[in-house]
Order: sequence, then structure tokens, then C-alpha cells
Amino acid sequence: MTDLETFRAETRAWLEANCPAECRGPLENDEDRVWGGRNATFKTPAHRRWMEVMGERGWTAPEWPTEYGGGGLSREQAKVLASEMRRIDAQSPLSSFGIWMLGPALLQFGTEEQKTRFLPPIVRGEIRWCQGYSEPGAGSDLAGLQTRAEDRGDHWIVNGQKVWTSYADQADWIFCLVRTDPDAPKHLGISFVLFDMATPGVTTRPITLISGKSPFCETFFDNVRVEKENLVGTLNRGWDVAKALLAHERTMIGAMGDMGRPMGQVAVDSLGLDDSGRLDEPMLRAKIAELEIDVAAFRLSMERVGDQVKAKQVSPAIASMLKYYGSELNKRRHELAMAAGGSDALEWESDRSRGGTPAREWLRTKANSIEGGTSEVQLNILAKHLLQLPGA
Amino acid sequence: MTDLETFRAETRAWLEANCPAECRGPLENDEDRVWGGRNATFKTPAHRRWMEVMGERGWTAPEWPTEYGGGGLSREQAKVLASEMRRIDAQSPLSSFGIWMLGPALLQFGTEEQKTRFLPPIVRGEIRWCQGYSEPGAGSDLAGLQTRAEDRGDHWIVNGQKVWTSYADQADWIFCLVRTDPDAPKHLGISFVLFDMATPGVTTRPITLISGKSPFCETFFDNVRVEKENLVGTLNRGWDVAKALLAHERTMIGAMGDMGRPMGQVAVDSLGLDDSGRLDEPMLRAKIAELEIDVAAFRLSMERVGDQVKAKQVSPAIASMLKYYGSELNKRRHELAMAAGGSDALEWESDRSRGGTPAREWLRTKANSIEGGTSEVQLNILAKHLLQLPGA
Amino acid sequence: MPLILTEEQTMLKEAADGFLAEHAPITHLRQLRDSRDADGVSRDLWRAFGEMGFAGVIIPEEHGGSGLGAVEAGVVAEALGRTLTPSPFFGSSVLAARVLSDAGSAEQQTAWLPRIAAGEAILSLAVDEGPKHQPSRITTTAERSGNGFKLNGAKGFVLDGHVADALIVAARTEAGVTLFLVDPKTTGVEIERTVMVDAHNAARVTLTDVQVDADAVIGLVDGGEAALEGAMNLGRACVAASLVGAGDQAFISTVEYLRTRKQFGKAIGEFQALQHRAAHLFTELEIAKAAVLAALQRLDAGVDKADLAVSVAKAKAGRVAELAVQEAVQMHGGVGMTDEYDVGLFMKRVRVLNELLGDPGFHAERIARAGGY
Amino acid sequence: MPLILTEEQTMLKEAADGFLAEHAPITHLRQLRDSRDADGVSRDLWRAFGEMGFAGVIIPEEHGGSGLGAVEAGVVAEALGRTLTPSPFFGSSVLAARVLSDAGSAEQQTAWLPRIAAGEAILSLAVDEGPKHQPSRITTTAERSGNGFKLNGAKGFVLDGHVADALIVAARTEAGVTLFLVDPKTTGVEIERTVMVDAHNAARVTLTDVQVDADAVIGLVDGGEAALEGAMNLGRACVAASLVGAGDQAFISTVEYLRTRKQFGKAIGEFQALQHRAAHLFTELEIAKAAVLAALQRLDAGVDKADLAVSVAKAKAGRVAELAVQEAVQMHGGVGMTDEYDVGLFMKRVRVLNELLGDPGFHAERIARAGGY
Repeated sequence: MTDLETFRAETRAWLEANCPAECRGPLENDEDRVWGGRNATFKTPAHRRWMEVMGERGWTAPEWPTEYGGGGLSREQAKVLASEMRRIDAQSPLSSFGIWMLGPALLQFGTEEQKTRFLPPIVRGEIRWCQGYSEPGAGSDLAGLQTRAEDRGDHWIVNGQKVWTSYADQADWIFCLVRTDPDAPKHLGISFVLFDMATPGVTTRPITLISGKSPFCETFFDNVRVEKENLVGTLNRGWDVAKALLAHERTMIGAMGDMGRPMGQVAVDSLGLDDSGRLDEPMLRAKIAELEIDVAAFRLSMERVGDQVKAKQVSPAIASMLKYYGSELNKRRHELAMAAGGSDALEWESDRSRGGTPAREWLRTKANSIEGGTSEVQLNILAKHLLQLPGA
Repeated sequence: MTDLETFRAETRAWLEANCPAECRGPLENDEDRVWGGRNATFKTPAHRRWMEVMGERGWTAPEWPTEYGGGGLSREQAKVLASEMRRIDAQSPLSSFGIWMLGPALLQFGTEEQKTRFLPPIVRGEIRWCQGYSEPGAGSDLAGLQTRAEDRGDHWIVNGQKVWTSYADQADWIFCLVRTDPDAPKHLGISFVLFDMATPGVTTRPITLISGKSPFCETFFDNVRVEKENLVGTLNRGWDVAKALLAHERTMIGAMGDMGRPMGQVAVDSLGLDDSGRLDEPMLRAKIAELEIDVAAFRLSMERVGDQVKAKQVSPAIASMLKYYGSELNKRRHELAMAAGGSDALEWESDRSRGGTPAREWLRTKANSIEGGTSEVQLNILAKHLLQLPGA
Repeated sequence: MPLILTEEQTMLKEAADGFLAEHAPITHLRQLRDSRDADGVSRDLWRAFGEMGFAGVIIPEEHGGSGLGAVEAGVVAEALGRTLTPSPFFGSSVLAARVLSDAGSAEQQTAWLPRIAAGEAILSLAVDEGPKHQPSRITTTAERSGNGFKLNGAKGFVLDGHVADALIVAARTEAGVTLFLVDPKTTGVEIERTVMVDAHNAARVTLTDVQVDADAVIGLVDGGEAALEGAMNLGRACVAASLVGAGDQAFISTVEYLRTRKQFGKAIGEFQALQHRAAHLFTELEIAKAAVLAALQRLDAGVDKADLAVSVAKAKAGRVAELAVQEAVQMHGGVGMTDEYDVGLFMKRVRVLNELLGDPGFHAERIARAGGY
Repeated sequence: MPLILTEEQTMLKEAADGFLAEHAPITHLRQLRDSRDADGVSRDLWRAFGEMGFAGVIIPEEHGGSGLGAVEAGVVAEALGRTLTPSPFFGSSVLAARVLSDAGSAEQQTAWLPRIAAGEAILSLAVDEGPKHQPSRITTTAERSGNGFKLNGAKGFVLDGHVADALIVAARTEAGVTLFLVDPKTTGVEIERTVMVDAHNAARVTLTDVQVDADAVIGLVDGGEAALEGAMNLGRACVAASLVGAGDQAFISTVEYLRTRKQFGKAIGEFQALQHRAAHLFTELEIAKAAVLAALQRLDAGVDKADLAVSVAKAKAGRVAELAVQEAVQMHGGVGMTDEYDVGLFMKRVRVLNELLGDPGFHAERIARAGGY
């Protein structure tokens, strides 16, 4: 038995023994996710236990080094763990911007002290993080942000406003872009800092979206004290940290295009077949077939980019390609889902429509091409970095 | 009987008496058109006669004033003439850039002397004109033209090169944009001049297009003498004349989208129907139906714009809308025609494909969105003049 | 006939736009929605509509209406699309009024048309059954029973059905389709309001052994198809007008936003990529407007193939309005996703109007069939 | 297996690109076209292809080939797409070689495979009959006659049929489709070269009472469909690779043109509207490349549903290449319309490749059918 086979056998046994029955099977809805944090809520006690045992083992962040609480697994081992979890339909023990976004940035840019201090509580789900990037005046032009940090010796005083802060009202800490040098060119006066959302002067207000309630908030900073030791990376060079982190986020959002049941089946369930065995809406059918071709090709393209990245055959800016195409595809997919659902899918509150799920999901996808950098920003990046067009 | 009814009766009688049998029925191909000019060729003697009798009456330019050789008809009378000609399927007696483009410009901008001198020979088909606008370095950026006219007192000496001059090798005279003030801002140093193509120093070379031989030429000017009396409009204000003339050309090209048999019928002839009575290529069928909707709507839009112009409810820049949409639509139409034709339509020389007509027409349409101002230029114009977007 | 509004039609347009801007701007929709109004529609507003002559725009003057045509109905529908006003206009003033005017008995007309015109009564047409509009496959049945008929079936997407004073139900009879005027209080009629994504109103109607008298039949037994199709064609053209209104209004807001919103140190409308998309959308909207006005004019002229002009209009207006609201949300960026901004409301409304009385695919199919392919 | 080329495959790609750049750049196509070459294809070049191992890329080593797979055939096809080189590669090295390797008798293989691999023989597969690719509706018949069969029918779009040393004809027999190896000199075979828009080569073949012996049958009587379908799927994936090659090459020239051509005082590549369109096209091309490589790999792996991966690849590559050449001509402006520039040649070639072995609509239909809708 190879080492990997041994690892698989051990992992399987451990998961069988430790993954509670309540934590197997698909999530019923998004609110059942485990996010951890100081004020964590759990659907069942089993969900808390599942987070804790996985956190202890570092398997909530399988590839992070063990010295920071991670699982210390190789890429191959991590794939085995993932496939074994899929095998028993295990739910994710912990959803976390700390794991998905901040952690990789800290591993790359953080000091030893920061890594030791911040990473283990992330792995164990003790501290829940949120991201403070966008501002009302600085959406696509992220670097145009105005939140300012005044130097007061050993700390800064931060004033300003963020927007689109996911779960800011429930997060414990924030990783945040602030302007530390108002006189520098706009990309050069920004720093990446961390602070506790319980610090006096921090307030949040949830935003209602066109799809209904949302995890997004407006977040206000009124003379918030931030310790200088919580600066990540170099002073005034926070843009580098932010960019690395955004590429990560982009790949995540792009992957949306890959989700869900085949659209042809969705449509057949709703509309049935005609005498020739074809979907009983010929025009819609043609659009669905084109979509499915694009979805299949995009899925392969994600795989190929992964392989190219691994083989170092491609620029990291390629993430913009996946983000752009994936989010546009996902929007198209939900437009067709609405057409396939017809008037049934237009109901907004009925039990029949599960509280308007199809329509709310459709509307929610419209943000895909805005959040994490708009489609227009991604195209700008591609024109500049991959096509090297002049003036891009 | 109203005056118009009387006019209709008289016109019908005159046409019956004067339109030769050879000049009734559709043109077999584009080369059968009558273009007139010093070296005019005619498919039959009847075609010459038809041009001449119509020219004498001024009915080759029905709405131009009689003092310049035109028909002097009202708009309503001209419509009657057109409908009576359609009734007997009369061919156009004369195709002419002089009538379509230069004439309207001269009527608006020319001196009395110029109108008296140039318009009557246009009406009678005695002088054939071509247009000298584009240059190799100045395509979309028409005002960037470099052909220069040096002032020599009572005349200019013109040097430079034009491109895309339709039928330059067969034309007698040219209306031409030249730079008369090299130091002025680029739109302000251009003049609109007329000269004989037989002037020493003028040479032409035909351009072969991707669709095969073409009417387009490169035209070279090597110390060509142009009399100052042949300036149209104000010195250095030729751009105003050019713009007026372009709007005319754009509407003409846009109208392309309106041509031809219904695409559904074209496809059925080539591909047949399936058992359910639908075109035996479901995906193509869906695209054809969408095209036909767009064609129908575009046709109505052309009609509406005409009515809006007449009612002075719209800016002349609206011509850019018709040009843009019409040419894109025509390209789409021919892409579908090629798909409907399948491999038969790919033959380039066979009798079966009438010498590759479908493919050559398809390729020819690709120029629609380039000639007379590219689609991009039209969109710029719309953004600026109709949407008033900043910086457009 | 020129493809522009006549002077009278232009005056009507100004009256409708002015009235709605004053009495039913988008805040009116928000107020009904956010207060979870039980009806989802204002009866006071509807009576005011009656007083203005909008509710009876196509109803003959002898029945208290304005006696105008399809173009005028389209003018009102377009105005409603611009302000997103919830009202029983499509169901009552267009579909039901047209069915009754065309095929109703003298008694039926006298009973209902003046009340519709006055904005006092709301009528609803119940056609659709499945998730898509398929009027050729009605399965609701009406069997002869006693002196009348017994109706069974289930209808959906019945506009304003939950507040209807009477329902017009299309049901299959022995040799065709028959239209019935049904009192919603009749035993066996169950009506469930379905709150829609756009906060406009519709209902599901279930009919279980619903007994109606013979005089409930509108027009001839087995002969309802022509009146139904006539009314639906008028309805489709009016919905297309509303689509153009909504799409155009979303576009106007977007162009305004492009002029004022700044990013990267300049107005975002200075970016050529957005300029070209806006110019393209402008073009599409102008073309859709032409198609819609032409369809309405042809309905008034009663020309051959007016139904195809209607399909062109409904399909084209639908696709274009869809593009308009998609571009509107995208160009507004984050704020376009918030409920606080209005663009999302336009997106929702356009989605519903697209589904109503046949989506672009349905109408493309009609075009293809009529074209013999 | 990672979705990138292996080291060996990359070397093959470099060899193919290098060879074609030296011996058969686009000027080679122009020369054949403008001299009105009687064959439209160079036999010398074809033999050189054989020497390089390209002509026999998928032919087993024991028959003189390179014994490689679909990915390698796709690599060559993509290179041919970049230089637009006319060659019998698809007909002879892919379709015919695959049919013979899969289903040919030992005699047939020995007779033909080494000669195909050496670039000495050209074989053509005759499938299509009408204007569209409809292999399920073959009407050419083969009736038993004497010791063999008598063939009747008409084939079109037969790649390089006018210079073929042998034809493989798909004909309907009593209970299925049978493949026949036919000597083009046989009585009753008429071959007409059809000069195509892209200056590549095809022919129409008419079969009138063409008598062939029993040993002309490839594989089993009535059992030709599997070998035919297998060869066509390989062919489709290779044509998709060529589409990507042509589309990508047109794109590369266009980006270069955007960087250098100046209008309004700046490089046209500075205009954001063109930047966005170029970036979109780049994205589409990358996605098409992934789909094509995946299809080729799956054919090699012999996995289930490789045919669907092929349809995805052919449809996607076709649409994307079409967009690429359209954008190429438009962004080149006037010069893009001239025969002197190469972009028009790419447009022509892509049009033909799109039609070859099923256009995007044909493959979308396969996807829909397989998806049960």
C-alpha cells in the first residue's frame, strides 16, 4: 500500500468515526452553513462538534502548515481528504473568509508573529473575519478608496466608510484597506490592516438587495484605533496584498458558472417533451444547448487553467478570465432557468417556489459580474496583462 | 380626379410608351447596371435609350429643380413615379454617385454657377462621378487625411493618395477631400473640391477584395492641377460638406439590411422540412426566426426614422443608427444564408453556385460595417450626439 | 400612416405620463409592496384612472369609455411601464374589455363595460395553465350541466385575479374553446393570490365543479377562440409597449448615471466600452419602439397579419428590454444591486412582462410557423 | 491527465509549426490558388509530410506510421489551421487512416496504410450527400451484384476527392451502412473537382452502377457505422483543432494590428471598446482550446461519452473561430477586406471548417439529444 493509500484508509476510518450523521448530506439552505466566530450559531450540537474535531486536526485548512494550526497535508493528501469527504457527503465543517482569503495572504505577507497569532483561531473557527475593501465612491476603482488612517505614533486613527462588507454585522475582525499616505499616487498610499470589529467607533448596517435580505453591510469607522502591529506587509504597499487576495476571490466567484443541474434537465422537468422527444419550447431549447456547450467548455477551461498554473505556463492574471466568463455564464444560466420556470418561477413568497428561490437566485447572480471586480475591470486586466494592448 | 391622380395616369401612359421591354424585369446581375459617363457601356441599345429619355425629362433625379435639369417633382409626385416604375418592374435608368451623393451636396453648398455647370450632365448621365474620401492612413479617422493641395494663386496642386474610391477607374470626375491648411486643427483645414479624372497626374489601380474583383480602387494624385472655381462650399470648411454627404451614404448602406427573400424560405429551399413541418435544422431555425424578427423590426425602424425626419422629431445623427444596425444585420443575414446553403454555398467557381455568388455576397457584406464609417465610428457618433455622453 | 404619434396621441401620452408621475411614481409601488398591502393594488388610483379615461381607453363611448384604439392603449401601457405602477390595466382594461366589447352580449356589455371604464370593477382573464403561455392547449373543461355548464381546471398567472369582481375563464367545450364570465364567489372557485417578483399582482384560480348558467357564456359556445386571440393580440402589443416603457426608462436612468458617476477620476460615461454598449442599446430600443408602434397601428387598421406584427413587437421589445435592464444593473454596479435603487425593480418587472402572454421564444415560434419553416 | 500538452506533444507541435512555417506558409496557399494549380494541393509537400511523420501520425508503427494518438493528430491539425495549408491531412491521414486501421482487412491495411503514412497515396472518405452533414441519412445504395456490389448515388464535399488514389464510400446496404474501397478509375465513377471558397479542395463524386468486388468491403457488410462514426469523431476533433488554430492565428494578427495601426492620433488598441472585445475574444479562444484538447484526450482514453466531448469541442471551436475571423476583418477595417491581407483567407477557411463534419448547430443538436431534451 502506498503512503497515499494508507492515508486514504486512515482518513476514511477517521471520517466515518467522527463525522456526525447530522453533518452528512446536502445543506438545506445557505443559512445552515457554519461560520464559527465568537457568536457562532450551529444548526445542531453535532455541527459544533464537527467544526471542533476538524479544527483540532487542522483539516478545516488542510494544506496550511501545522505550526499555524493547519493540517500540514500535501496537495495530493488534500485531494484525498476532499474526495473522502465527498464520498460520505460530508458538509463543510467551516465556511470562513479567514481560510479562503485572509489566511493565504497572511501566509504570504504576514510576520511570524501575525501568523502565530491569527491563523490558529481561524483554523479552529474561533474568530470570524470580514473584508473591508469597497467604498461608496470606490467600486471598480478600488484604489480610489478614501478611508484614512492618521498616524498617532504606535497606532492609527481610522475614519471612513466601507460598503459590500459581507457579514460585517456578524464578524469579529476585519481585514481592511486604508489610506495611510494621502499625498502618494493612489495605488501607493494604501495599507492593509487588521482590527477588531468590537473596537469603539465601528458600526454596521445591513444592505437589502434586489434579491431580498443579504449578507452585505455598510460599515462605518468613526475614530477607530488600530494598532500598528496589525499592519500586514509593508506600509503603503497594501495594494500588493489586496491584489493577491483578489485573484483568489475571483477564481472563487468564476467557479459559480460550474454549478447546478444540467439546464436541459431543469427545463424538461418544467416543460416536458414534444412528440419528437425534444423540449417542448424549440427556441428555448436552442439556447439551452448553446449554454450547455459553453458550460462544458468553461468547466474544462477551469481545469486547464489549474493545470497551466501548476505547470507555470500562465500568468496569474488569467484568474480574470475565469471570473469574467464564469460570472457572465452564471447570469445567462439563471436567465434560462427563469425562462424554463415560466410563471411558476415568478412567484416571490409561495411555498411552491420555496419562498421565491428561483427568482432570488436569478437576481443574486446579477452581482457576480460586479463583486470581486466588475466584468469591465476583468476585461481591462486581460487587455493590459495578457494582451499587452497599449494604454490598457 | 386630383392633380396627383392625373399625374399618375400621365406617368403610367408615358412609361408604358417609353420604357423599353429590355429594361423591365430584375437586373440579372450588378454588372448590367447603367452608370453613364463618357465611356458608358450599355447592355442593349434600349438601355441607352431608356437612360436618355428619362434623363431628358429629368426623371433620373425626379425631385431636383428643373433649372438644373431635374424633374422638379414634389415628394408626392416622386413617390407616384417610383410606384409606377415598380408596377412595370422598370429598371433604374441610371445608377450614379452624382445623383445619390454629389448632387444633394451641390444643391446645398454649391454656387449657382456650379449647379448650372455640373448638375444637368449628372441628370443626363453624361458625366460619371466618384468619391475621394478615404486614405490609407485615414480610414475611420477620415479627418486625418493627408492629401494636400498647395495654393498656386488661381489653382491648387494636389498630391496624395486615396483608397476605396468606387469605380475610380471608370469615372470621369471626382469629388474629393483635400487638405488646404496643414496647420489648422484637422477638421478645419480640409476643402471639398471637384476635378476631372483625365487631368494629368491622376492614376488608379483596382483593389481585389476577399470576395473577388471589386469596384474599389486606389487612386494616386501626382501634381494634379485643380482650378479654384471647383471648390465647393467655403475654403477649409469642406468637412461640413463631407458630413452632409456621409449621412446620405450611411442611410443607403444601412438599407442593405432590408434586402432579399425571407431567410426562412431560403433555408427551406435548401434544407427542407421535418415531419413536424419545421425546418430540418432546429438550431439554425431558431437563429433564423430571431433574424427575421430583427429584420422586420429594422424595416419598421427605417420607416419610422423617415417619418420622424419628416416631422423634424429627430437629429440627423440618427442616420448612424440605421447604418450601424443595418450593416450588422446584413452581415448576420448572410452568415445564416451560408449556413443554410451548407457545402453547396462553399463552391467558389461552379455554375451550380453561379460562380460562387452566395459566398461572394457573404464576404462582400463584411465591408458594410466598414465602408461609409465603421460600426465603431457610428457608435461613437451616437454616444456623442444622441446620448451626449461625456468625452464622446 | 406615419409611424409617429398623432397630435392627439401625443397629448394622451403627456397626460398619462403626467398623471402617473404625480399620483403613482415608483414610490407608489414601493409603498404597496413594503406595507404588504392586502390587494397589492390601489382601488382609489384605479378609480382615478377611470376618471382620466385611461381605464376605458378602448371601451366604446356608448359604454362610458373613451372609444380609442390600440395605439392609445399602448400609450397608457408604455407610461405604466415607465413608472412600474401596479394596476389592473392589462387584465381589466385591455383583455377583459376587449373580449366583452368584441363578443359580449348586450347585457354583459351593459353590466361590465361602464364599470370597467369608470375604474369601479376589476375583471381578469384566466387563460394560462402551465408555467408557459400555451393558449392552444387549454385543458380546463366546461361540461354541459343542467341549464348551463360545470367548469373544472386550474388557471395560473391570472392578473389581479385575487381582487377580480368577475373572471373570464377560457375552457374547452365539445368542439372548441368557450369563454365564461364567472363570479369569483361561486361555489368551487378558489383563488390564491401569488405575490410576484415584481410586486405586481396575479393569482392562481382553481375551479372544482363550478356551476354557471348558460348566460355566463361570452359569445358562442365552442366559438371563443377568435375573441380570445383578438384580445390576447391587443394585450401582447400593449405588454410590448410596457416593455419598451420599462426598458427605455431604465436606459434613461443609466445614461444619467453614466454622466455623473465617477471612477478612475472620470465620469464612467467617458469609457468607450460603456459608450458603445449604451449606443447599441439606444439603437435596439429605437428599433423596438418602431416595432411596437407598428403593431399597435396595424391592430387599429385591422390589416392582415397584424398578429405577426404583434409577435415581432412582443419578441423584439422583450429581448431589448431584457438587455436594457441587464445593462442598467451592470452599469450601476453595486448600487444597482440594492433594493434602494430603482433599477432592480425594472429588471423584475421586465422579467414578468416577458413571460406574460408569450415570451420571445413563443413569438419567434409563431413567426417561424407563419413563415412556413 | 492534465489538460496541457506533454513534453513530447509540445515537441511535435514545435516541429509541425516549424515545418509549416518554412515549407507551407500562407504564401503556399496563395501560390496554388493564384496559379490555378490543377490539383490545388502539392504532392511534394505531402510526401515531405510523410517524411516528417505527420501524414502517418495515427497510423500504427507496423504500417509505417508514427503510432500516435488523437492529441497528436490534433496538434498537426491546429498547425495546419494556422498556416491554412491545403493538404489531404483530414481526408487521408485522419478519416481514411482511421477507418482502415479500425476496420480494414490485413490486405487493405498493408496495401494502403504505409502509402498514406509515406504521403504517397491520398485517400478520401465520401459521406455527405446534401448540403448539410447528415450521416444518419445516407441514401447512396450498394446492392448485391455478382460477386460483389453495385453502387449508386451522389456524394459531395469529398475532401481531395479529385486527386484521390482510392475512395472510401459509405453506402446503405440491406440492414445498415457499409464502407467500400473504390478505385476512382472504375467505370461509373465520375469525379468533379469543386474549387472551394477557401482554395482548399473537395469534389463531387457520382456513382452510377459502379461494380465493386466483395473484397472492396471494409469491415462487415451492414456494419460500417461504428468505424465511420469513430473516424468522424476523430475527424471532428481534429477539425475543431484546426478551427482553433485558424481562429487563434487570426486573433494574434489582429492584436498585433491593434498595437500598431494608428487612427485619431493613437494606436487603435488604445480604444477601450476594442480592448474589451479583444479580451472577450481571448477568453473565448482559451475556453475553446480547453474543450478541444479535452476532446482529443478523451478520444485517446477511449472514455464513455467522448463523442459528446467532441461535439462540445467542434461546436465551441466553430463559434469562437467564427467570432475571431469576424472581429479580425472588422478590426483590420478596409485592408481586412482586401485579398492582399491574410485575414480574409482565415475567414474563408473557418467557414469551410465549420461546415465540415457537422456545423455548430449539428453538434448542439447532438448535445441536446444526448441530454434528453
